[in-house]
Amino acid sequence: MSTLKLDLENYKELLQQYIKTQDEQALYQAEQFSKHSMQQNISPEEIINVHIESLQEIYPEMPVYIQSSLDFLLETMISYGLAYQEYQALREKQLELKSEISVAANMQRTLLATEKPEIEGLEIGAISIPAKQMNGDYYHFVEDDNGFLGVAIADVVGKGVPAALCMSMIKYSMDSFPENKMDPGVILGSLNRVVERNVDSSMFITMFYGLYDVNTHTFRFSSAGHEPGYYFDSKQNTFEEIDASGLVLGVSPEATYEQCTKHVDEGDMVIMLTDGVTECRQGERFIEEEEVLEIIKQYAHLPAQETVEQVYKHFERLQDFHLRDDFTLIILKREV
Amino acid sequence: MSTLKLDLENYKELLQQYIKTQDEQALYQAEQFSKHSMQQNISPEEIINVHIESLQEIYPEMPVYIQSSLDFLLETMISYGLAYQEYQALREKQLELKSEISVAANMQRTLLATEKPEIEGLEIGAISIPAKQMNGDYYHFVEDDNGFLGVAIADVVGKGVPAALCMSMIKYSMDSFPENKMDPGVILGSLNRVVERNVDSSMFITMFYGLYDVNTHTFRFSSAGHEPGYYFDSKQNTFEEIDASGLVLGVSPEATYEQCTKHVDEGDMVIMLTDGVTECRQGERFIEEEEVLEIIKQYAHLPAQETVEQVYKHFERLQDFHLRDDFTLIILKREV
Amino acid sequence: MDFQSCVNIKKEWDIVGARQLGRDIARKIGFGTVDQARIATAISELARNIYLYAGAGKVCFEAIEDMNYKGIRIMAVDDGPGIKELNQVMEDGFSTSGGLGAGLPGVRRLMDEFDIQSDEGKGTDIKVVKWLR
Amino acid sequence: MDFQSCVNIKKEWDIVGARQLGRDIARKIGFGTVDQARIATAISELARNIYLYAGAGKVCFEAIEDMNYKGIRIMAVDDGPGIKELNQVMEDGFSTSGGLGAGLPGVRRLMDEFDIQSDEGKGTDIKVVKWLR
Ligand SMILES: [Mn+2]
Ligand SMILES: [Mn+2]
Ligand SMILES: [Mn+2]
Ligand SMILES: [Mn+2]
Repeated sequence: MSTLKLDLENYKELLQQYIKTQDEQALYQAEQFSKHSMQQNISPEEIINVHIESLQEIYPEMPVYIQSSLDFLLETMISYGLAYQEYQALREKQLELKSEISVAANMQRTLLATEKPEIEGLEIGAISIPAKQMNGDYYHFVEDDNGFLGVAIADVVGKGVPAALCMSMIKYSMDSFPENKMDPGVILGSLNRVVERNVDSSMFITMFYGLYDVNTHTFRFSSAGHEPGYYFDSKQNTFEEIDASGLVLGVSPEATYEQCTKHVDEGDMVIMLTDGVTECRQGERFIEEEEVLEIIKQYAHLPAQETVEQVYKHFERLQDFHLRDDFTLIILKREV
Repeated sequence: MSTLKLDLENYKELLQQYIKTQDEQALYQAEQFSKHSMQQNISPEEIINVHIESLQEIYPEMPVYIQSSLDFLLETMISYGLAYQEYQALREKQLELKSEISVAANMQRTLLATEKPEIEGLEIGAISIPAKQMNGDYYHFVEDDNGFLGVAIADVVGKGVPAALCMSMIKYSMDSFPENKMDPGVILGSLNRVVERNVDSSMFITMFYGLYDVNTHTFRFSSAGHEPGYYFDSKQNTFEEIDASGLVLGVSPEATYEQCTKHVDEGDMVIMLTDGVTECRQGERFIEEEEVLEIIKQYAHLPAQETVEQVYKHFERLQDFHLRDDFTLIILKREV
Repeated sequence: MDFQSCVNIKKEWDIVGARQLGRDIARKIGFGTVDQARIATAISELARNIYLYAGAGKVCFEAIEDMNYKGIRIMAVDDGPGIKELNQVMEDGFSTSGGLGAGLPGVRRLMDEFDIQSDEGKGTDIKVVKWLR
Repeated sequence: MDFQSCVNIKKEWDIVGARQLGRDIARKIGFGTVDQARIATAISELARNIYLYAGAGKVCFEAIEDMNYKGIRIMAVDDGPGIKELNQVMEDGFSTSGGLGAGLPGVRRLMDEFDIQSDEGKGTDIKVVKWLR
């Protein structure tokens, strides 16, 4: 099977071969022919035209009505040809936009980058995958010298570029906070005021903030309307929801944030996530909370980072490789 | 001409009519038929199929080779059909992306908004049109009570989302400067240090900063590698380049900025612009500097705001309504 | 001097008349079947825009001859409301006729040269050319 | 129990063989001309991927019957290098065969159901179904 050229001769030959043999090989070559034509930006109406000309050459006595009917068919293909050309233009534009946004996404990644700390006695797993190129989810680790680990996980209502712009502001604000350990409730309180002042009122941000004390293995946390977290009891092999009451960031400057405490036993895990994890969809069906926990349990025996990665992989496939929302999952696992 | 439905019957009738009359009306209807089909997401191979079935019904004794030839044609259309479906998906995606970026662009517009001051004795015209949805050009007016008007015009190397993200940072920095009048050279010097510290080294920003003293009608200006401005002498009807030496922002923390002064006579104009104005392209040809000035001259008798708008309209049309770069043009015109 | 023939567009039927005349001229100039069909589709689009948005106007045709090339020039003129957002109208995927028409970007694709002038309240003036290859 | 027939894919010629077998089965199930051609194109794509990227593998066919519907299931299996960036490969406009093929998004469009499993170094396993309407 030699390389095909798009020209009348070639089409005519293939057509003639098919009319004679009606075998699959000729049809396979028809397919290859059309793919090559597409590579050369040949519009569908031109294929029809080559078809007509080939028939005229092979069958000069072809009935007149056939000729007319093909002229009519050609006319219907002109609009499709235009759509085809627009398709090619859109494709180029899309690639351009994609590369542009990927530059912006890179800027964002640099801006929002957080280092996963190495902490004696604590395994940390964290994954955050944007549904589109830019991430509207955000997580951040702060570590101090006294064995405290601060973890923020947040979700802007909205996706893509606007959400990312908004997230950058949050990051600017958090960076300006004093480095020394603060209570989760206090941190959310100050952030709330910043967001309320600076961000458009149509944008909301939910955040869960936790402070892990590596000395006493207590986890203090507050939530600004964020998806609840989970505590995994490795002995009972059960999950327990951990949540604290508090308004979404940016709604009211007066909001206060409840602070709760949970002791973490050996081998147990604290799980924080965004609604992109719990609201995965399979086709039209939202998966149930229990399914998410079931899957986490299934991979709980792995190192924390592998756990979050395997869970992501599972839901990525379940959703046909198209995330509907940014997906962020953090696991803190106290080593045995 | 009644509404067309896509079905075999309808196509068959139109086809029959055309074979009989071969008139333009049937062809017009063929076109309408295919547009309606496209609205209903009918793929081109389905049109071929309807064509085949219609022919079979109208001419049951159609030669076998015609049938085979059409089967072959159908095969070549399958790939085009896929492209057509991908086109529809891309189109939807594109619309989605566009609306997303338009939200971000709105955020940016709010963020970067500057008010054009009303100043006794001075007409101000300003226009800034992004090539894509988000603007990588930026201009800003600052007015103080002593009759000083500060004007900044800047261009990020790069377009679209990344450039816009970068511009937001510049805006944050400028807002933090003290309100009282500062020399252009000093302002560019501080901005240069901010950019150098905070912005990725692959991003450059050029800026022209001018300070207009409404009492003495002197214009002091400095430039950070920006496109030179022009002084229009209304008596001589000539232009003169106004430029000052200085490095692009963000390259070296040590950069200093020359400051120049120009007296503005009655009826004369100071013109500031970005390279999106001077590097307009007509087809493959870059237009010459003289052409830009010629066009400005042509509209110079109008109020300053109308001048900048007419100049923009001229180059928009010249470029076939596709800007290659963000276009920003500012005119300060001393009233007579 | 080239001869110029026009078709007034007032009712939908006139679109067919414009196509017919344009196709005849294109055939005489020597355009093949595919190009004839493309030219007819461009005429449809131009005439339809007049019919739908301007109410009335005309489409004119001219056989043209450069030093080396022959071609057809089509002019669509109306004094309707004009087009406000030209750059949007010229963008792919935003055709005014709601997906039903190829829109002006389609006309530009079908032809070789495209020029449009439109002022709000003063109508629209479109000139397109297709060269015989 | 359904009968399953396979075609081994080693050389380009085998793509034609797989198409032939698939088309025959589709025709027997009752698929019309257009769907036969679509199924053949999907088979081409699957077999071609094996031929180009995995070196060897097979394409299998099965006539299936749900309670109310009949259909064809096609399985493409290889133990080649696997696909690293599945979500990219499944995205429009990023077909691996550089515009020459419809890519896996094309196969998904041609069929009704689509499932893929691929692990780096362990090969790729694609199952697709088309139902008779
Ligand atoms: Mn979000
Ligand atoms: Mn979310
Ligand atoms: Mn720029
Ligand atoms: Mn520029």
